[in-house]
Formats: sequence, C-alpha cells, structure tokens
Amino acid sequence: EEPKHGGTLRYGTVSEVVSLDPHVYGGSAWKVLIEALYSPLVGYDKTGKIVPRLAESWEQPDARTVVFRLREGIAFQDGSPVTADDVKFSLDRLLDPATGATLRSNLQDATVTVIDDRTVQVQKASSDATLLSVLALPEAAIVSRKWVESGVNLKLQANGTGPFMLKAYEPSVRASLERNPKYFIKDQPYLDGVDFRMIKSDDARVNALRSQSLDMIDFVPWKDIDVLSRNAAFKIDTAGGAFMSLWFNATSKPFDDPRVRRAIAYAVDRDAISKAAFFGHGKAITGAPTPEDSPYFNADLEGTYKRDVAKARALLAEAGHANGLDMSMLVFQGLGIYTATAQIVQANLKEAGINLKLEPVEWATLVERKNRGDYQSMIYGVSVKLPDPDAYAYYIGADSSYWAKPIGYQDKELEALLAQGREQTDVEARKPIYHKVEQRILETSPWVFVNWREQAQGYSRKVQGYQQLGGALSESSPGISLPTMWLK
Amino acid sequence: MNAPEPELLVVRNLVTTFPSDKGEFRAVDGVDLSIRHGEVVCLVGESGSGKSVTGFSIMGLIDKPGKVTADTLSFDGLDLLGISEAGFDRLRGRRIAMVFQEPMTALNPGRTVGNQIAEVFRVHERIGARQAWERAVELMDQVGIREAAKRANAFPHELSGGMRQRVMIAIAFAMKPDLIIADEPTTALDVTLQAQVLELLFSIQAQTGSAVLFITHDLGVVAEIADRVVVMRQGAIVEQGDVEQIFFNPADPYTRALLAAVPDVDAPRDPRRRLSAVAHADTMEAGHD
Amino acid sequence: MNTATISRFSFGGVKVAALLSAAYLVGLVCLAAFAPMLGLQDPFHIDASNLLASPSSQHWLGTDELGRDMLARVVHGARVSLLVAAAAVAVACLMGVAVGIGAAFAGRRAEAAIIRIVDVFVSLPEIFVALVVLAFIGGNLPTLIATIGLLYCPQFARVTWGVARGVRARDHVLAARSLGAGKLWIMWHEVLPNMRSIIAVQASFTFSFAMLLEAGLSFLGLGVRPPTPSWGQMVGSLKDYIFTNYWPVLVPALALFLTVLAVNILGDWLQDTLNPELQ
Amino acid sequence: MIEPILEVKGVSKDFVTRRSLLGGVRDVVHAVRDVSLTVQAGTTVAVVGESGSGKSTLGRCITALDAATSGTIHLAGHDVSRLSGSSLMAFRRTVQTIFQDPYSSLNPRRRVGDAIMDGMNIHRLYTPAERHERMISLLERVGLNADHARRYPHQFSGGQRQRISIARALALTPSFIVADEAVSALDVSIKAQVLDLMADIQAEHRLTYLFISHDLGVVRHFADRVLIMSGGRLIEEGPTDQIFEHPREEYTQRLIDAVPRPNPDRRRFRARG
Amino acid sequence: MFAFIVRRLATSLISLAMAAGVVFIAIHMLPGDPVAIMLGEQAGSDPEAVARVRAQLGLDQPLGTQFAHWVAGLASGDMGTSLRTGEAVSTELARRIPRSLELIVAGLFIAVALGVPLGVVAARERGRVAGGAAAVIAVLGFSSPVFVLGIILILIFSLGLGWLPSSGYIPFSDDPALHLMSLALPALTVGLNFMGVVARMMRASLVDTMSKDYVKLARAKGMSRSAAIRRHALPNAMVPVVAIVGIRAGSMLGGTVIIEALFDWPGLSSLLVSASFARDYPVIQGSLLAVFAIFILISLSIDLIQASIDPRTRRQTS
Ligand SMILES: Nc1ncnc2c1ncn2[C@@H]1O[C@H](COP(=O)(O)OP(=O)(O)OP(=O)(O)O)[C@@H](O)[C@H]1O
Ligand SMILES: Nc1ncnc2c1ncn2[C@@H]1O[C@H](COP(=O)(O)OP(=O)(O)OP(=O)(O)O)[C@@H](O)[C@H]1O
Ligand SMILES: [Mg+2]
Ligand SMILES: [Mg+2]
Ligand code: NI
Repeated sequence: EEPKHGGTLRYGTVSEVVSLDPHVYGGSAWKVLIEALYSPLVGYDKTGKIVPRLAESWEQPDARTVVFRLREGIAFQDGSPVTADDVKFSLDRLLDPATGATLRSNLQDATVTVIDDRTVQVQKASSDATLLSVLALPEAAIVSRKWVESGVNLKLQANGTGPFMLKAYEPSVRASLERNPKYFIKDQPYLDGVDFRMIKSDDARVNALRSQSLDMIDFVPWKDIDVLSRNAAFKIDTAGGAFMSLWFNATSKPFDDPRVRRAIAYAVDRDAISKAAFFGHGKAITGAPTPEDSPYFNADLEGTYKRDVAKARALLAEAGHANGLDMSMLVFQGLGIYTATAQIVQANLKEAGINLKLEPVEWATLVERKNRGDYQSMIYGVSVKLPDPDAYAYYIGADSSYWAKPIGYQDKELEALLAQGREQTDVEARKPIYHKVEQRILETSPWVFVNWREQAQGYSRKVQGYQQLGGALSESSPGISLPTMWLK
Repeated sequence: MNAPEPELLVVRNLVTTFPSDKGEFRAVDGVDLSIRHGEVVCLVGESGSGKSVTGFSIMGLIDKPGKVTADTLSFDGLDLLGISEAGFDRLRGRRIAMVFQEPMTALNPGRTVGNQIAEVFRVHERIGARQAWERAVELMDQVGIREAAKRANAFPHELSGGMRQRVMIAIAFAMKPDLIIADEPTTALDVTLQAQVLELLFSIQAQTGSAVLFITHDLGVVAEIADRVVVMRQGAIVEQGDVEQIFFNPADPYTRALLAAVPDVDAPRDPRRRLSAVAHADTMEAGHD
Repeated sequence: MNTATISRFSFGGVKVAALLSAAYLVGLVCLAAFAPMLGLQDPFHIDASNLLASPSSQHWLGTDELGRDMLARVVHGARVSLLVAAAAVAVACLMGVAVGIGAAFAGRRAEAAIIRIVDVFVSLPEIFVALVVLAFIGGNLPTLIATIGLLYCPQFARVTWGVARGVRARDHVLAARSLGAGKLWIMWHEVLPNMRSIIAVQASFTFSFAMLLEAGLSFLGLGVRPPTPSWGQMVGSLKDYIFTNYWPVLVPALALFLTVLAVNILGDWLQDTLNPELQ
Repeated sequence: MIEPILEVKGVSKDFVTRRSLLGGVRDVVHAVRDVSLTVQAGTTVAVVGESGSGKSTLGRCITALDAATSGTIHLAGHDVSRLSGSSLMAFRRTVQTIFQDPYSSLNPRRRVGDAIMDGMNIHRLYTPAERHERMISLLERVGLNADHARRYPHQFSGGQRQRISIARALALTPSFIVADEAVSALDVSIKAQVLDLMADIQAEHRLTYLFISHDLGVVRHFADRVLIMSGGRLIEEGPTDQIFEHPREEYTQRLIDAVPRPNPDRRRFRARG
Repeated sequence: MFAFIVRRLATSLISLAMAAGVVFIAIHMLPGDPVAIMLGEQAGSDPEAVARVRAQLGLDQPLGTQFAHWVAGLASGDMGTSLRTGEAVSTELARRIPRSLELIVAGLFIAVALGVPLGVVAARERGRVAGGAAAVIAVLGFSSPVFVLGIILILIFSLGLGWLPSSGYIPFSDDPALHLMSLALPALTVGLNFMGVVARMMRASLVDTMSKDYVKLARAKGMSRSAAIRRHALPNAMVPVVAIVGIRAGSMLGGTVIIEALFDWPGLSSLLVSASFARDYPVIQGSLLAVFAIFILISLSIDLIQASIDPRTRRQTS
C-alpha cells in the first residue's frame, strides 16, 4: 500500500515525560519524543542498522576514532544552520557532569574536534568498539549552541532537527508535535502530527485504546496482550527488550559467596514467573541475556541454570548454609510484575531452604538504599542498554557508572575479558571473547537472570508502518518508525 | 350562668399510646373533654400526666409510632379522626391553632420572625409574599411589639423571651381561629413577663372570641383565667368543673393536695414550713417513659 | 457539627439486621482466628498452571493471579484486614478523643489553635502522609496501623471536640466543678461517658474507611508484606484482571462489602445501646 | 450565736461579649454591679429578681465558679478570690450548689449512685465501702432507696432528680448551699416535697441557704430574708415578711403584684366568661 | 462579621506558616535524592554528576538557607521551580488546581444531589422498608474501594454502553462537550463514593430536626408534613451536612490520586504524588501549601454558610 500523508497519531505512553532535555534519559516515552524532536549524527533504521542522520557519512580510521561529515544545508527548527560547532557543543555538553547526561560514562574521555565547518572528529582515549553505536542513540542528540546559550530552558522547550516540532507541552500530561516541513529526509514524516498522552494507569491506557480515543499505546500490560490480540481491531507487536534479574549486595555476607548466588539461580522457577507474572509473555533466561537475534548469541549456554532444587541445596550446604538461610529482598511496590515475581521467587526459595523476606518500597527509597548499599538483594528489570555485548561492562563492569555498580561485585578476570572485547571491532574476533565473558558471568552469577519480558506496542489497524525491534532498540522502535508511520 | 352554647370540641375516651419496650405505653388513657365556643378551659396536673399529649392529639400532631384513638373526636361537627390528612392541614392554623411552651425552640432559628408569621397567611390564603409580610408586621404591631416593621426582620434569638412569646401568640391568632391550644405558654417566663403575656393573650382572645385550652401547672394562672378546669393525673382526668368549684370546693383528694401545696405569697410564713399535703407518693416511678 | 445529630446517626433501629450483622462478624472473627485449624489449602501455594481460575471443586472460590487458593486467602486475609482496621480505629479513637476533649478544655486561644492545627491535618492528603511514614519507617503491620490510625485521628478529634463543647456548657459539669473536680476528672467522668455512642458511630465509619484505605495504601508498599494476604491488598492486585477475569476480584470485594455493611449496621445498634436514655 | 458565714463587699462581674480584632474588649455586660451583703449562718436568704438580673452570676461568684471582676467575698472562713490547692478543696467541701435544672445538672450517662459518690471520691473521703454505705443512706434520707443507685437520671421523675441533686450536695456535709432556682422547674406538688425536704435538712444540720428564685410564693414560704436584684444591682433587702408587706421599692411592689394568686375571685386578666 | 473573618484568616495564616515549616522539614528529611532519581539509571549513581546537578539546583546548601530562600520567594509571590520539569511551580499549580476543583465540585454536587434525597427518605421512612433500603443504598457507595467502583462504572458506561469516554482529560477550551463527557465518570465515582456519607449524615441530622418544636409549629400552622420538613427541617438539618461536605472537599484536594490515575485526570493529587515519588521538593511544598490554603478558605466558607443557615452560630464561632 502507498503511504498516505496527513493525520495525527494519538499515542498513549506509560511513562511520564517531565523534561525535554535531550541528553538526560527520562523514560521510554521521553526517548520516543526526543527522537522525534532531535536528531543525532547517526541513527538506527528499522532493521537495526546504523544509518546517516545529521551526518551524511562517516569514517572510522581506527578503533577509537570516528570522523563525521555533516549534511549540507540542514537547519534547526528555529531556522539556524547546523554546524560542526553545534556538534562539538552538544557532545561537550554530554561530557559535562553538570548536565547529568546519560551517555557521559559511555563517552568518558572522548575529545571532540572541529575539523572544518562540516567535519567533526570524535576520539576516545582507548579503543572502543561501541563508540559509533553510542553516538547513534537518541540521547546523543545535537542541539544548537546559540539556542542553548541564549538561556532557554531545555526541560521545557525544544529546538531540534527531528521530523517533528513541539507545538504544546504539559509536563507529565501531554505533548503535541507537528510535522517539521524542513526535515532533512525528503517527504518525511508522513504524519501531520503526533499527540503524546502520558497515561500511567495500565487500565486507563488500554481502555483508551479500546474505546478508540487513542490510536496506539506502549507497554500493553502483559495481562492484556492476549485479549487485545484476539481483537481484530488491534494489532499487538511484541519484542523482548528487557529482562528481569535478581541483584545481590556482593559486599556482605552471605552474597559475597558466589555459591549462594548460584544456588539461588538454580532455585528460581523461571517458567512459572514467565507464566504467572507475565501471562506467558516472558521467556526464561537459562543462559546469558544476549538477545537471540544478536550475532553474539551463544546457544551453548542455554540451560545452564535450569531449575534444580537439589543442586541449589547442595550449593547452599557447600557454602555453609545447610540449615537454611534468611535473606531479604527489596521489591518495587508500584508494579504488579515486580510483586508477582517476588512472591514466586519467595516460594521457590523456600523449597531450597531459603527464607526470603520481601521488603516492598517505593522507587526513591529503592534508589537511595541501593546507592548506599543498604540492601541484601533486589529485583530489577533491565532494558538492554546497547546493541553491543559491551553492555555487560555497563551492567557489571568495574568502571561502569551504571547504577548497578554499587552492587559491589568486582571480578578481575571479567574486567580483562571486557577490555579485550572493547578493543576489537571485528565481530568474528569478538565472538569468542564474549562467549568467555558470559561464561564467567554465569560462573560468578553477580545477577541471577530470570526472564526476558516482552514489551508490546498496541495499535489500531489504521496505524501503518510501525516496526517493532527487539533488544536495545526495543524502546526506540516507535521513535525509529515515526517518520514513516502513517494513518489509513 | 348562660344557656349552654353548642360544643366546639368534643372528646370522648381519647387514648394515645406510644410503643415501648414493655408493650404499649398509654400516655393519655381515656380522656373525656368538651369545650364550648369562646370558653377558656385549663388543663392542670403534674408533670408527665399527659397534658401536652392530649393537646397534640387534638391537633392531630402525634407522630408515628404514636397512636391516637377515641370514641369521639369532633371539632365543630367535623370528625377529626376520619378527616383526610390534607383536610386536617387546612384546619390547622386556620381554625385550630397552638401556642407552644418554649418559644425559643418552637420558632425556627434560621428564619426571621416576620417570615414565620407571614407563612401562616401564605399557607391558608392565596396571597403574595409582600402582602403576607405586611399583614405579619401589622399583626406584630397588634401584639405589642414596638417598631414592628424593623423587628420583623429579626431572628428569634435576637428577641427577648417576652417578645418571642408575643410572636408565638401572633402566629396562633393570625387566622382568628375558633380554638387555641396553649401549652404552658408562660411557664418559661418570670412573673412580670408572665403577667404581660397573659394580659395580651386574653385581650386578643376577648376580641376574637376564640376558645382556649390552656395547659399549665401553675394554679395561680388557672385561677386568673379559667372558666373551667380539668385536672389530670397519670393520663386520666381525676376531676373537672367550674373554676370556683375546683378552687373552693374540690372533690378529689389529689386536687385538694395540689391546691394545698401552693405557697401563698400573701400569707406570712408558716414556722413549720410544711407544704406537702400530697403523700410522698412517687407518682413518676422509674421507667415512666 | 451538632452533637445530637451525630448521636442519632442510626440506621432504622432494625434489630434483626443488627443481629444478623453481629452473627456475621462473630463468624468472621472466628473464621479468622481459627484459620490455620480449618484444614484449608495453603494460602501461599503458587500454582502457575491454574491462574485466575473460576470456582471449581478443587478451589471452591477459584484462584488468584498466582494460582493460589482464594478461599484460603480470603479467610486468612480476614485476619489482617480485621486486625488492621480494628487496631487503626483504636489508635485513631484514643488519640482523636484525647485531642478533641483536650481542645475543648484548653482555654479559648489554645482551643482555636488546636482546632486550626487539626484542620491542617484533616486536609493533609492521605497518600502523602503514608508516603512520608513509609519512607521514614518502612512498611510493616504496626506502622500501617499507626499510619491509618493517625490519618483518621483528626476526624475523631473534630467530632469529639464538637460533643465536648456541647457537654462542657452543661450544668452537670458545673456541678462537678462545684464538688471540687479537676479538669481531668471532668473529662473522664462527665464528658467521656456522653460521647460513647458518638464514638461508636464514628468508629464504625472509620473501621470501614480503614479497611478500604489499607487497599489504597498497599499499592504504595505500606500495606502488608506479600505474600501475606489481606482483603485490601487482594482487591488491589486482583483489580488489574477485572477486565479479563472478573471473578477473583469479586471475592475479596464482596467480603469487604459485607463487612463494611455489617459494621455500619452494628455501629448504629451499638450507639443506641450505649445510650441509656434509649433503652 | 449570730455569726456571718458569708460577707460580700462591693462585688461586680463583667462579661466580655465581643472582642476587637486584636482581642481587646469591645462589649461588656455588667451582670452584677457593686453588690454587698452578709448572710448569717443557719439562715435562708433568698435572692429575687427578674430573669437576667444577675442572680445566678452572683451565686457563681460566691461559690468560686466564676471570678468576680472586683470586690471581695468571704465565705465559710475563706477568701474566695484567694482559693487554690488545698484551700480550694476545703472550700469545695463546705460549699455546695444545687442547680436549677434537675435534668441537665445530672450527667445522663452516669448512674445516680456514682454521681452521689463523686464528691467523696474527689475528696478521697472514706473507704469505698463506706462511700457506698453513705450514698445509700443519703438516698434514703431524700426519700429514695438503695435500688435507685444503679439507675440513670432519665429513669427518675423531675422531683426525684432534684432530690438526687440534693443528696449529692449533702454528701460532703456542707455548711453552705447555694440553691440556684432549685425548685423552679418543678410542678407544685413536687416542688412542695423538695422544699419540705430542704427545710428538714436545714433544721438538722444548721445549714445556710442562699436561695435564688423568682418564684415569690416559694420565697415567702421558705426564706428568712430576701434580697431583690434588678439590672445587676441589689436594690432592696430585708426580712421576708417586711419585704412582702411593706416593700420600700416600687419595683419590689410590682414584682409582688404580678404574681397570679390561686384565687378565682381576684382575677385581673380576664373576667369570667 | 468582618472582624470575625479577618481574625479567622489571621489565625489560619499562622497555622499555615507552621504547617509550611513542618512540611518543609519533613520532606527534606525523607530518604531519597531527587537528583539521583532524575538522572536515572546510568547517571544517577555517578557521584560527580549528582553533585554537580545538586549544586546547580541549590540543593547543596544548608536546609536553613534553602528554607529562608523559599520563604523569601513566597513573599514575593515566587513558589520556586520544579526540579524535574524546570517549570515554575505556580504555573504548574495554576493548571492543576482548577482541574482538581472541577472534579471535586462536580463529585460533591453528585454526592449531595443523590445523598440528600436518600438521607431524607431514610429519615422520613425511618423504621420502614423504604428507609432501611435507602440507608443500605447509601452504604453501597463507600463499601467498596474507589477503584473498584470506578472500574465498574467504566465497564458499564464506557465499554458496555459506549456513552462516555473511559478516561482522558480533554481541556474545556478544546471541546466543551467532550470536556464534560470526560468529567462525567470520574465525578460520578467521587460522587457515589461520598454519597453514603452525605446520606447518613443527612438522615441523622434530619431525624433530629424533624422532631424539633419548630417543625411541629409549622404543622400547627397548617403546613403538610412534607412541606414542613422541606421548608423548616431540611435547611437546619443541612448544617452538619455542609460541614462534612466541606471538610471532605478539603481532604479530597490531595486525596483523589486513585481516581485521577484511573481516569487519567491530571489534577493536583497526581501532581503531588508523582512529585513526592520523585522528591521534587518545590512542587511538593507548593501543592501542600495550596491544599492547606484552599482548605482554610473552605472551612471559613463552611462557617459562613452555616452562619447563614443558622444565624445563632454567628456570634459563637471564634
Ligand atoms: N413521643 C413520645 N413517645 C413516647 N412517650 C411520650 C412521647 N411524648 C410523650 N410521651 C410520654 O407521655 C407522657 C405524658 O407526656 P406529656 O408531655 O403529655 O406530659 P405533660 O403533662 O405535658 O408534662 P409537663 O408538665 O412536664 O409538660 C410522659 O410520660 C411522656 O414521657
Ligand atoms: N458567660 C456569660 N457571658 C456573657 N454574658 C453572660 C454570661 N453569663 C451571664 N451573662 C449575662 O449576665 C446577665 C445576668 O445573668 P444571670 O444568669 O446571672 O441572670 P439571672 O438573674 O440568673 O437570670 P435567670 O433568672 O434567667 O436565671 C444576663 O444579661 C446574661 O445575659
Ligand atoms: Mg407538657
Ligand atoms: Mg439564673
Ligand atoms: Ni460537629
């Protein structure tokens, strides 16, 4: 079918956008919104390939450098031209701690050099195979120096180069976008506008879709996926983009002992959790959390941690807890998947002789206590951070500022392997390294991987051109698709 | 004595009961009573003897679950027991009116007194608010409230006890009714005020010729105003007769005891200081309600 | 508020209804108390193959979102729900009555000040208070009880203050003073007995609200700790499935409903009984 | 043998009824103005006057339930303005009040036996058993019996309630009683019973009554001396018979004339129909 | 009267100031760092970034200084800026408060419109089947949690009959008719939930006033029973009902979170709650202050309304 121009897409999101600062991550809806308003140098397309955005081309002279060549004649939405200086300013802003930019740690000790008006070089101190994939993330958006320095409030206003422009915005309630006629890709976007409504309540969001006051929603609750799929009026796209895991405080007893952590890995009934907490829309991770469609996926690891209570008991006994073990777990109380998972884990561990006490807390307290190391274990849902296996470094690497770092886990062997992997750019060469990484991770089990959870977008049949991606791009899928989406 | 006038109100064997834990409680138990046109009948008796209930029974204002029965209950030839609710409503306020004991509680605290008087006209005559108000002011003037036009805008609590009772009297006499039931209208007032109010009440009564059923336990007041006296005790009538007969020639020992118990203002003090000729009968034993 | 009004807060004096309510509540309390001895299924047993099931011979009242037996959970849930509501009412009542009576006898200025402060507390959003408490102390049963109690304390204070204000002007208080009674004596012997029935009504109200609030708070994590069942928490988590499986949420919701109804009917009856004048 | 038990000198009492924005006084009612009087022990002194003339207020000042704005009061050996702690307790034991309304002056939610024992409890007199015994004997003294102790006030008639109030006042064997309209709300027959009882007790215990009333018939019958109040002032005072037969003030005469006489031959308001 | 209002407002202002101080301290003592939450997973545990952002927002200063700053701002009409959204708190409140008030007023209107007649029937038919039934219907409203009630209403009116939108706030300026339709369900939920309280209060109060002498007098004047109740008993019986409605309105300002979430109604409660979760101090302070201030106005108007119904209370209230 031939795409049609026009129309406004009404999109309901679970997360509330409270800030439009393109450099500080603010939830899945934020990501989509930022991607619609701003553009990075390069981006991902609907197949996950890196494609030109503001840069029309790029070169990678070595494993730590990228040189970008900007498009000709592109302009911000306020009309000022996009220059290499704006690129430098934007990336420097990312590196400034006062920005609190999400990608600061990924880009640490990178230097940005303006070579000429249309050429910019980004160089890291050491080899980094992920550099390009990081710069292709929406969080690496390019902003206008003049505009930012004029003192505008980036949290409330937007001036980007994206396919859409901000028309109206109320924090945590709604944002209305209209088509950017000057978008650098010809003919795009197809839609005249997008209306973001932030609807935290699952039922309210689903009902709004059902009653057709919305065209599309994100995070279709797991309980509703099947029900909605059966309804011919709607289409539900799912992809595994995040996985559930159990984290331990490895700095103190009893979780400083890998045997205890592994015992728990054996005790957990991942299928029951997928079934009960995710209504069948989860997939047990018995190996390592690398998406199946990734070239680095290693099928040999599958089945490492199949449920085996006897083994769990044996490991516990070996670690000196033959008479059982008492432990507690922080559980975010705001979401059913967390509390349901926690209760199943609790029942599972009981069979292995572990008496688990659940501590339901609200988010701010969870963050605070984790950062202070004031916890024994917790449940956390992790979205895949990068379409690159180096994501492991951000999860559990020693230098990572990813907020899991305070778990206190450090492993020299793993560090060495991760460094090795980062230095290589060739996929085939990297594969064996990351297989070892995963092996090591499973051996030491700093986290117990539970299951992939499906993230679902639901939309009415008149919405066309949407492509759901998995893995790290799952969250970005609507953002990537938006310019080419249209309404029947 | 004059020739007997036609009876205005005839009550035969009035029984008013209230349900209670111990079965039915007979607050009024077989009262026979009749009132002629223009006659003033006083109903006396100790507290709780059923005086007020008798009055309300005649007015048809005993609320459920109370129950009123009688062999005869007729007003000016009308059978009050058989009359429809709406029919009774038309009677009340127009042909039978009532003065309550405590004007403070009987007047609506949230409405101006003028309004409350005017309401009587509005209920019974199809007249406008303006006109009703003017007549209310006129009436207030008649019952001796100075600056009536201004006072009509006052709320009950802004008036003195005496003025409030005058407002009550104005309401009762508004439609020049044939019968007024006055339930202890002066008991709450001090002697000087009581004198003023009684004077007012009966000067108007003389003009309108209404009959009055006056409920009280002050024998001094009874002696002042009554044509006839009815003495009640425990729901029943123990004696009734002309005022002279009751005061000078009481037949019933209870009546005699009551009269003996009245301290006399004009007699020097009895050194023994004994009053009570009524035997120490605990007439209101526990559980009376 | 007018004190006499509250004291008449009654239901219609239908004794049969009161009797039925009492029977229901007594039965419920017994069920709750002897829950572990009733031979019910394990309320914590998770069965991932039988989620949100409708009633069957195996699970008389069906199963919940984790496949646990609803009958067992409702019965066990009664323990927490009843305990929380009753204890919270006790807390609210003790503190509120103390503040209310205290204010009425505190002198003109102090009284106005106390009541203004009570007003501030009345308007303090429940969820916010719960959040503060949760963040400071964390969620557990005693905290939950204290929090709900604290939340309803101002209302008790206002109601009892109204009554106390009426009573303090009565002659029998003056009479007690003339006997040499101090303020405490007067509060305890003269004022308190006159508010028993009002307290009964307010308590029955509060009991209902406390039960429902527990449901509201469990989504904040201030509720009881899972997997311990409570009606509020059960309704709270099962309501998510109302569009797919309405049955499971109906069970605790109905239990809540019946209990609230019974408590309210009983509250009215109690009010009458505590008033010797109505006997 | 004649000694004053009560001496009141120049007592005034003002009530503030309205305050300004900052709490300053805007409006004052002078309820009692410059009243002086003496009462001899063992006598009955009546205070008479129309409603609002300040009778009750004076009574409350004398019994230290209200503080006088100015003036001094000496009662039963105490300076009423200086009462505190133990002297207050001693004062409360010797001075009692019987209140006007027999209903509202008893707590409807307390058993009358407890109400009568309250004074003994407050002053920690006697053992609990003795208190109980005393309470029963007081009940009997006022013509009730032991069974009545467990009842609530509403289960009694007005006269009985008033007698319970008297029993409560007597429990502490006071020497001075302020009876504020103690019989005004009662109907004739019951009023008579209560007055007889009060007279008997006075004879036994050599009690002093300050008898506040506007019922002149009762006053004439019951009091030794009479004080007439009007507008907060004491306007006339004298032995009972003298006041009733030769009042000095015109106001007093008007009061006496206003009393309806229980004699149909002396009608003023209405001729026989 | 004027003096009364001024004095009332003055004492209220003092309690408001005290409340503000207590709230300020309490929320700053709460564990949880707004910056760590704002910066999210990756930057939120980067101590350097957290410290720099804190400094930028002035959160590194001593609490006393921050408080003084806030108070000084208030005095000049500046309620501060939201840490998260960067928007002036006053702007945010100006948007949210009208929506909350609208919801509450509509809800209370429904509660009164249904609860008062129910209460009247329950009182007039006391001891009879109709009265008992009215009382039970009244209790139905508050005997299930609001979210259950709300969901039932959605099931019936939105998904079942399709008459009303299930959720979503549509600004009045966008489309007045749709706006009212979007208001209908949340307001009905608030209303039905509160209806029971109104009804029970109404009934109790009316039973009391119905037996008053002035109602008897009205009947003695010749009014029918229902007219006497309507014109004399009802207005006076409304006094405690007004009080409870007012108090409740106050507590609803920040207490309709669940309803706002269920119906996606962006009011003050959800702002307060999400600000609380994110520890957005200026917003929490501002919203609570607004709630208190509005409540003070409400309670003042309750007193004034009561005074107009019952002129006796005019002088008594202090
Ligand atoms: N509505 C009622 N329900 C039950 N009992 C009632 C009711 N009204 C009156 N009674 C009882 O009926 C009896 C007679 O009462 P009534 O009011 O007629 O006495 P009364 O002679 O007017 O006394 P008083 O002189 O004290 O006014 C009393 O025992 C009273 O308790
Ligand atoms: N607490 C008070 N505040 C303000 N004014 C008061 C107060 N108590 C009494 N008054 C006023 O003082 C005056 C005297 O009142 P008091 O009660 O002493 O009169 P009284 O002679 O006992 O009248 P009554 O015969 O009606 O009992 C009245 O005008 C009254 O309104
Ligand atoms: Mg009577
Ligand atoms: Mg007095
Ligand atoms: Ni009140």
